[in-house]
Amino acid sequence: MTEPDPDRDLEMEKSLFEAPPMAEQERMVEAILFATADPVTLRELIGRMPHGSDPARALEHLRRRYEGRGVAITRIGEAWAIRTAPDLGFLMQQEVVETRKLSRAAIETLAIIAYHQPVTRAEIEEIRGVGVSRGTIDQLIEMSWIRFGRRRMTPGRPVTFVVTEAFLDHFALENARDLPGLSELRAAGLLDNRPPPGSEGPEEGEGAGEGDAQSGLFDDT
Amino acid sequence: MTEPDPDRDLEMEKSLFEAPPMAEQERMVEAILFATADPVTLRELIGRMPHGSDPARALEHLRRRYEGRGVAITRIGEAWAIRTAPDLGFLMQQEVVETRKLSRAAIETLAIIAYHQPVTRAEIEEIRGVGVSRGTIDQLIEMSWIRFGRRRMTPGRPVTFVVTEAFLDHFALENARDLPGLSELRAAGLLDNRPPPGSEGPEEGEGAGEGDAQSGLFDDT
Amino acid sequence: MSDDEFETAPTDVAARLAAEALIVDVDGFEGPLDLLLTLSRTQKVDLREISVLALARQYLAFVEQARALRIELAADYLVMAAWLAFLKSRLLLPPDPEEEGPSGEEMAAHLAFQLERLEAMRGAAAKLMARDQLGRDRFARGITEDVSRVRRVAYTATLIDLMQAYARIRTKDEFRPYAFDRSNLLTLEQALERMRPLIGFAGDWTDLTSYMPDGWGGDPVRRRTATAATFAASLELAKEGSIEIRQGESFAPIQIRRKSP
Repeated sequence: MTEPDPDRDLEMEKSLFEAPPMAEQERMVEAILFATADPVTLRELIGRMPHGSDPARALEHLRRRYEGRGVAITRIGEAWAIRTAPDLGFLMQQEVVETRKLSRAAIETLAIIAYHQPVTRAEIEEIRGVGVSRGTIDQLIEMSWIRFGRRRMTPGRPVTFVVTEAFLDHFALENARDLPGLSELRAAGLLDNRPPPGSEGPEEGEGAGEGDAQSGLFDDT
Repeated sequence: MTEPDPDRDLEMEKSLFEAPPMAEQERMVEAILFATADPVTLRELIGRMPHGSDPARALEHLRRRYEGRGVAITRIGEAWAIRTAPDLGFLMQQEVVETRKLSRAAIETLAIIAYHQPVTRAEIEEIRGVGVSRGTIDQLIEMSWIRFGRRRMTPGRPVTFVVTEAFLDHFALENARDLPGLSELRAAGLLDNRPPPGSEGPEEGEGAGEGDAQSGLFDDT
Repeated sequence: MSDDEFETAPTDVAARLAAEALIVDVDGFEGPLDLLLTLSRTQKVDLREISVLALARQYLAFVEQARALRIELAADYLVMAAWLAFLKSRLLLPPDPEEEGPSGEEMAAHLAFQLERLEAMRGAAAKLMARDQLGRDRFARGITEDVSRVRRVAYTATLIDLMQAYARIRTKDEFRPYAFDRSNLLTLEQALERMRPLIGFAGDWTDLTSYMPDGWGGDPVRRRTATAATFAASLELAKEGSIEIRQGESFAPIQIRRKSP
């Protein structure tokens, strides 16, 4: 049926006053539906095809032929059109990926979370010495680089942040503990998270120390 | 193969990181080509299909599938498009877009550019034995049938003209090599650029000869 | 062409009609090469066997007629006529061994080639236009779907970025950016501000050091900056013509006084 028909022209010739064969009618419906700028009604098909054609039947053949294909013969009200198969709609979207460097605020926040996890927002702000915007945290969460850890057992039960596996993946780390320079920084006493003088030191939870810092990573709260 | 595949979703799911099966790729190419009036390059197909897809092979399958049908998978230079079968044009009277009628000068100029490309304006004038009006070139450029090729490496570095993909598409040519009668004309020496006897032959750059003439089409200056 | 008619019916009316026909014809030709191609058809032979001499005669006769009928011919046609007249003479006269340039035969062969090539391109153009054309015989998709472009921003950072960011935070107290310590610095503006009201009283030569602000003479750092600023301010005042400066010799005290108006 899909073979080109060498006798086609001959047949067309002799059938000037009779309807072309069904296979030919199917081709015609296919071409008309393809090229017409709007869905085509049956009446329109009848008007455009040679006298005596049966476009309803041709359309039915064609519809079956396109079953399961990348496009489908679709009925739209009283008219017919060829449309993309619903499951392939995603091909009609083209994602343009734009790569940008993470902002300074975001990278600093991320670094603090990586080195100090689990860490609360208040702690991040204390370490950075500057406020952390909601947007920065949201951005890092959206990138799947940080997630919520368990709540801190201190007044107000603040939420903590930890880095994710996606983060480890991106930076090719087995573990946040592997962060280069972490031990060196600690040896230099630079990782001491001293409470600001005079404060009651809300971070007694920190006392659990390093083990805790890492375990937070794989605990699903 | 035309049956809807109940396992398709499942397959799609598990093959997130591998290329979809060939039948699926064929459907995708089909959907993409059906969705646009413009030829789609292989590169664009690769960009839009899932990673690891082989649209060139899918296209080959698809092209065979549509043989003898009311529409055909058509190659246009480095791109592909679906066009209605030429024998069904009579059904499409409603779709005919009235194009501005080309003057005899424009048609001849177009043919000379197609058969002699890349060709300079002076060469076109030499072949026609008469000046080429600015309007003629402008019209052909406006129709997107010709464009500037690279400059000729002869004194004055004249600009050359070549035909475009839209030209190939319009005249149902896969390739500029498929121009009707091209090889006969070449064999008869009628595509040679023979300088008039006694002239100093300013076109020594011409030596590059025929190979050059055709390659111009796909070389981006 | 209509040579015969001119001879057999040389009436004014016929001549005028023919003249009009000629104008139309000349307009209808795409240049002299096209005219030659049309004339060559009267020879009814393959273009390769055409008699260029006969063709040249026909062309020149055509141009003569046009002249006789006072038809303005485009310069192209006249250039071709001159060239053909030259070609004709070369073809008819025995070759002059003294003369340089191409022979009549070479020129004739080239003209024949040009005619054949033009005719070939005409044929090619006709074949091209006879092909199935898009929008006439073949059609593109009628209902198209736009590919929507979804812009997604992917943020990246490297491990180095991360470490540097962390080091920056943790060490910002030790390594703050270098900045002048302003508490021990007398600026030029401050010195100027101080000197302006004072110079009004300096009718006579006064030592520059006496203009230094109090409390800036003891500490060497403060004295140096105060001296430099005051001196610079004095130069500024001298430049604007408010004071005069003098110095007895090298390293001698610098003295200033108000410049008399």
